[in-house]
Amino acid sequence: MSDVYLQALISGLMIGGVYALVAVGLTLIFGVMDIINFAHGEFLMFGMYGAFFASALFGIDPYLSAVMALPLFFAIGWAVQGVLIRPVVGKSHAIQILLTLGLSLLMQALAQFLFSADFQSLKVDYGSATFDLSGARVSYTRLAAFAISMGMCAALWVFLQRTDTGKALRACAEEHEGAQAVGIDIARMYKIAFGLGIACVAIAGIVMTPFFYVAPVVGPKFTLVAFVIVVLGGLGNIPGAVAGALIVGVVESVGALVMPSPSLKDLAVYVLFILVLLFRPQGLFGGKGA
Amino acid sequence: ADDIPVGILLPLSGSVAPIGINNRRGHELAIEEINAAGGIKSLGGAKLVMVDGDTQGNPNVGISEVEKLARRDVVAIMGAYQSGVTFPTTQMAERLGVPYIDPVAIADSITEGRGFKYTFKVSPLASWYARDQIRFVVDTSTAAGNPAKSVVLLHEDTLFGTSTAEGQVKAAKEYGLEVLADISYPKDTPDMTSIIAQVKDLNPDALLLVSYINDAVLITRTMKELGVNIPIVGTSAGHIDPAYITNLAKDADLTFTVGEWNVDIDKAGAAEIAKRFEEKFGVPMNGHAAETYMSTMVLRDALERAGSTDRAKLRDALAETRICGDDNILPYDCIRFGESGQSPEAQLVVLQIVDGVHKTVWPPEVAATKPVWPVPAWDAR
Amino acid sequence: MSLMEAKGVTRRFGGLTAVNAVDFRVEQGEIVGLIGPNGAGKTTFFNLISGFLRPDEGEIRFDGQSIIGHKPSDICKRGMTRTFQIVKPFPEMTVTDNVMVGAFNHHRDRAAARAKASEVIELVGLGPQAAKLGRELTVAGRKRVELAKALATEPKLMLLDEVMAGLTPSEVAGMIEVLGRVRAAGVTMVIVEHVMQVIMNLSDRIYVLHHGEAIAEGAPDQIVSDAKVTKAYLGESFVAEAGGGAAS
Amino acid sequence: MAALRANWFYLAVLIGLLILPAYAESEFVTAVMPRGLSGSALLHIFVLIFFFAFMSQAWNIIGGFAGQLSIGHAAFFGIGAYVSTICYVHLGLTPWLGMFVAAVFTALVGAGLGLISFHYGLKGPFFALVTVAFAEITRLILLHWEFVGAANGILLPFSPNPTFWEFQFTSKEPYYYIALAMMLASIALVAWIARSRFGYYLHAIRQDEDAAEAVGVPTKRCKVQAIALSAALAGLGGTFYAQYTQYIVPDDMVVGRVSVEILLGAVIGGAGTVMGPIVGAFILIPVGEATRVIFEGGGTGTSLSTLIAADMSFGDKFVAYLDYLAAGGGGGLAIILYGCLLMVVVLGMPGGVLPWLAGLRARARRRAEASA
Amino acid sequence: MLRISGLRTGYGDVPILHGLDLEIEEGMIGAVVGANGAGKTTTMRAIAGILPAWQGEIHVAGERIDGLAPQKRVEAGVILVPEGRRLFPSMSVRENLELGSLHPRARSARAGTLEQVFEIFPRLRERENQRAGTLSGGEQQMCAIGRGLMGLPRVLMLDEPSLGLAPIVVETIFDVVRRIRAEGVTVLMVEQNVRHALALSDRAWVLEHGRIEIEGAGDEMLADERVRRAYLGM
Ligand SMILES: Nc1ncnc2c1ncn2[C@@H]1O[C@H](COP(=O)(O)OP(=O)(O)OP(=O)(O)O)[C@@H](O)[C@H]1O
Ligand SMILES: Nc1ncnc2c1ncn2[C@@H]1O[C@H](COP(=O)(O)OP(=O)(O)OP(=O)(O)O)[C@@H](O)[C@H]1O
Ligand SMILES: [Mg+2]
Ligand SMILES: [Mg+2]
Repeated sequence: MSDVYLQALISGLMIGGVYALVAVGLTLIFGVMDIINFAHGEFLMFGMYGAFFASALFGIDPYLSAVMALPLFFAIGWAVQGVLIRPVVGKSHAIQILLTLGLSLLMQALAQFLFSADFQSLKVDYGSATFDLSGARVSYTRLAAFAISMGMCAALWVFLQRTDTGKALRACAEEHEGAQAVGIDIARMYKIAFGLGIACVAIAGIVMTPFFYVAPVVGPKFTLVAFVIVVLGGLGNIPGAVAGALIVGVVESVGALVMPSPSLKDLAVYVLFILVLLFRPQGLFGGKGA
Repeated sequence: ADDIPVGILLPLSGSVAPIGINNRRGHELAIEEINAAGGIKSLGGAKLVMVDGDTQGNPNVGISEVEKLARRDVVAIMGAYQSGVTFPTTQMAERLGVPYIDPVAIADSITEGRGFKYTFKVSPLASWYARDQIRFVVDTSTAAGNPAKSVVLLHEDTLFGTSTAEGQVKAAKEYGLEVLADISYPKDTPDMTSIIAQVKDLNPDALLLVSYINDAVLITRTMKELGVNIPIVGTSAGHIDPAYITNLAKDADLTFTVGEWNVDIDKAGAAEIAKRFEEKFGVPMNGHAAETYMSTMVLRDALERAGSTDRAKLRDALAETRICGDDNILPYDCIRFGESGQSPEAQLVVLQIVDGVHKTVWPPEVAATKPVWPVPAWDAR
Repeated sequence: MSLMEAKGVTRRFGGLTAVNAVDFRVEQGEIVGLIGPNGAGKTTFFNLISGFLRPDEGEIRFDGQSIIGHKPSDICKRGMTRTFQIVKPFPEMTVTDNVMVGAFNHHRDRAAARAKASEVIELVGLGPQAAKLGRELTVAGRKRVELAKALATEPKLMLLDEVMAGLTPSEVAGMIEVLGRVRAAGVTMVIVEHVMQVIMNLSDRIYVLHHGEAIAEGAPDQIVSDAKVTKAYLGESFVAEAGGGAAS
Repeated sequence: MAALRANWFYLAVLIGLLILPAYAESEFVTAVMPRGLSGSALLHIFVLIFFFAFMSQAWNIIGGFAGQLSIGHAAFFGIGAYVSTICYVHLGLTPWLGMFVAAVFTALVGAGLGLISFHYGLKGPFFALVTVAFAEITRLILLHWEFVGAANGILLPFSPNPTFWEFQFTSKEPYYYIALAMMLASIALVAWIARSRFGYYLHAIRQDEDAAEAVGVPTKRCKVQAIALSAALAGLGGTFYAQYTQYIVPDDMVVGRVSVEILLGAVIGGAGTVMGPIVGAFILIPVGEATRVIFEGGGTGTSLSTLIAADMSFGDKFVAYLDYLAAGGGGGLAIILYGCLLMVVVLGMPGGVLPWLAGLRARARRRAEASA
Repeated sequence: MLRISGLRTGYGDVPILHGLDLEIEEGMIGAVVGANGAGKTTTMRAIAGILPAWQGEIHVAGERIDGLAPQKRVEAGVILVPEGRRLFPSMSVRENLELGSLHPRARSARAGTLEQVFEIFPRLRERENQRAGTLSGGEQQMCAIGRGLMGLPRVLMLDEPSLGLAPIVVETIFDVVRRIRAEGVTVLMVEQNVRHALALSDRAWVLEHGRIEIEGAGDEMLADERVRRAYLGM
């Protein structure tokens, strides 16, 4: 039985790693622009489709797609921000939520129109290869997804802490007029934030394609999980989001074993979420706070 | 003669749209054939035309669409695939007096104990899926010389999953199989590893699944990753979906599933129809499509006999339906309707995927090949 | 009995003791000035007595009863209202509606609240702006709205945190006159202000906070000549030039 | 002046709605309305409009007036439906009374949620996310609770010849008038709130809680009262829905989609205004119906997987793909159109339709003043 | 150094400034005074580019800047220390100051300028790692001015720098303004502390209802009867 728990722990950490990248993208957008992006998961979905078609039509390996996705989805995020999100920055949360929910609906329907509602899987030879880790099976593709996500999170964190652009991004998150007064191009910062956020989530989607299916409806699940993580980790706090993601991954996976029914594993996550919000509104690891 | 509008009520957008769209293909093919063969003769060769209603998988929208279809003078409605949408829409049809044929939705309570006059259910009851699934496991394992003793149930936490699992528990008891665990999982979950690890640990003789396509694919992949060599017995839905095979390629092989029908079934004409289907749509015909196809034929038959598009007369004609033998491509003798509107003879088959093709392996009367049981280990395939 | 009395009130933020064992007392009908360098803890002290922050130590009594742990709205109901240094008008409400929210404190009825609001708006000189939205006002306008909202609650004791900041000297003179009228109507006040013109003109007594501690207390002329206060707060040049200013 | 004209307008609409059922089958309506949208189909659409207007209005109290954004109102709605249905099915209590039991129950649940959240000072997006989690938790509990039918939900007993006390009717008209009455009652209630002290307090809380607290607004108590009232109304709505569709199940009721449908009307029409939710529902539901009428059905039915796997050159595949798109692609066009319209409204009138109109009027007035 | 002619702007479609003219020489201190709502802040925001000008021209050192984006104006050395400070509350004092020097010219001099700012405001050095949002009002004002200096201004605009400051700090601030001028920076400030501001400034303007009503040298204005009555309360 202990093997089962070890397996659950490991697989929880692996999927938690991917959640981390999804959540980091979200916390960046949430933190900088104070926008609740309910369409976040849909960008993940489009990332997955991108990798799927690249592989199915041109035989491009998903890990190569992940590299190409960085500039591509950065540009997409940049454009979407400029056209759709910019007008509601600073408006009421109700409006923002509505806009991004509408966008999410639209992107799902668009994906169905373009790619059909069928579930698709990307097929690679190494898809289900595994190795043994003291009794637990670890798949290479999941490990790769975990490693790539963690690497990107770390890179992003260094970027935000060390570079002027990173600091300017954080400054925008706090005070518009002050940012303008010191000569920060706010519109540009928003585009960068959204572009980076979208690139993160798209890459998270792509590195999952070797072991996860894609369909127009895969997004919302990830959006919700990412919100839980962002709150858990503390708003705008990147290391916090990573830690929160790993916690959620493990709680989900071990929760599936210890709850009366695995279908209640989400219950464990939501209860944890509410408790954190109530008793540590700044998140487990500190952040802008509730 | 005037065209005869027929309402097709299905989820054509949203998360279950792939299945809705596939179900629609059965209706479309049947109507094309009926019209090509001269339409409804007793009505002067009137042609059938499909009027679509998209439920978007939402009961409220479903009701709206029933109203809309009724106002557009459809003689009958066929749908709605999901039990959750079929409940309120059959009720609305009952109030409006529109005959409603349910080709695919299986929940027992659609017909049983409801006393509806206008609802006719071609699909088997949900409980029969479980019954036939368990009978198959017992039969086959016994024939293989090592009778199965235990099963684990793994199903999604929805109406479909839960109600089927209830039947499985009952049937397992009846046929003397021990249920080691009855596990429900959240639909569309991103990771199944810990759940499959648990199944591996329990090590039953068979794993009975109730899943849609995406979860079915993920579960099979995870089983391969974790090296779980337990026979998978699906319950139609995801496991019978052609996409199960396109998504998993070789890894789909040797999966069992209960099904409503299969191309290779020992029924005259079945193969011919399946061929036309595949030519027209580019995908193989599956059980749902066979059911929607046959339901359309049931409607044709009733229209011929009624000789009228009056809904009440059509209802009476439907109640008298008898489509038997080779006229019925479904794996039993006659389609007819009992007091509650349920088709009492409906029966299921069990299929196994062999070299990327679903083969009928049970019951022996209609089987095309013998089942591979037990299944070899993943690394020995 | 004092209208409001604080004893040994202390509040810490992490390692910093923002307010340190302060004893403070206001008598009915007084105007008490509270001054001190930036960061001395004046606003924090207001937050403590108005219920927005809970003291770590100490006792606060208003009208004879302890108010520790009471919510600000409850304290307001009992007759102590405060304004915010960082002004907080309701941005999407007109000035009248802003003030009505305060007036509802003692008037359930809409018409009565409106009447009260108009009266206060006239009093603070916001009449011409009454129909403007909160967000359209300048900083100074917002400060007046702060004052009007507080007055509309019909307080016994009003805590004013820099309501004069950003006014021209002549406007300040106008406001001083307004506060004089308020005092005449029987409202007791504690005022925090860096504009010495106001403090000197209005206060009966002055407390000086420095690093969270009350370093001096007394009548205005005593305070101005207190060496500690000069050093910590006023600066030499102020004393030099204010000698004439305060007299004029 | 403008207000006077608006009142006449609303009165005219009301009279129209009162007499509509009598003319729903008339030749004129049949001729004017597209594709079968007359008679009971038309009444059904109006029932949906009234119902969602009512639900949006319920949401408006906490989400609009008090500015506490709830994206979990489907939970109150679902709980309300379950409570009255259980009273009906297990205790034989008529839904006419059951709906008030439901309202009281949901009010308590709402107050509980409010007490906890507001006690710990949750605001803005954080409160919104808690409501999402609350709705998910509610759904999961209902989904696993055998007594309430778990995933199977509850199928209400169908009576072929229902009596009034069963809250079932064979024709649409009674549902129509009940829904209309509920909507009117909700408008009256909210209009009264808007003019009361409570309404002022809620508006103040929405804009700045500290400032409100400072001038004597008991913010926490007001917010709890607002969410309890809002939840109670949503619970009433749940009963109506259960009786109307005769079937309740967690996966169709307590889901994000429904929570969004509930708040959508208010936000589109103008959150925090009295008529906003009503105007919003009168726009949204018909638009939703219309997009489905315009793009009937799904896509082509051909499978894209086959095309991808086909043995063709990329160019040929691309041409075949264009054909596929031209024939409707994989479906979903109705939702694309609906989503686009939604975004246009949100971007064009970010405060909602009514505030937008008010803004136009104010600008026109200012221009007139300037030129005078 | 700074020349404004015929400036018109406002919020939404409400005009606030109706054709404002103002000119200030290099290395001088200019002061704008006026009643609440006269449009002083609006003027500053228009110069900084936060509010677009509807009409009129703004020239700095002979170059026209009214079409430029705010960040371009910062680069050109036109820097605003806004009313209400507008610091980045959860970032440290140091980070706030660093953010004042984003453009290349200021960036390369960052370390040196930072040292100078700390010298002017020793309090900021003490609080280097404290979150700016928890500073007291006066400390925040110092931080805001410091942040402005970090951008190596040619024209520094101070919107009510003494607002809410203890008299002793007000002294410091005005001392700093003198120092800044001594280094050749042109200063334009809005002050309600009229007496002080006029005494300090080389040139002053009285703004009323979006128009310049009186203009003159600082000490002349102090003596002007109208100014004394309207703004000094005498
Ligand atoms: N929430 C907080 N966290 C940490 N420190 C704080 C907090 N609030 C205030 N402080 C610190 O407490 C001290 C006192 O601040 P306070 O605002 O009371 O000063 P003040 O006397 O009102 O100053 P000013 O005259 O500038 O308004 C300051 O040093 C400030 O930095
Ligand atoms: N964001 C805004 N929207 C609409 N109107 C505004 C806005 N900001 C300021 N105003 C209006 O513009 C006018 C001028 O404001 P401004 O801030 O320039 O005044 P000011 O001279 O700086 O006054 P103060 O001394 O009070 O700071 C005022 O009437 C004010 O109501
Ligand atoms: Mg203060
Ligand atoms: Mg100003």
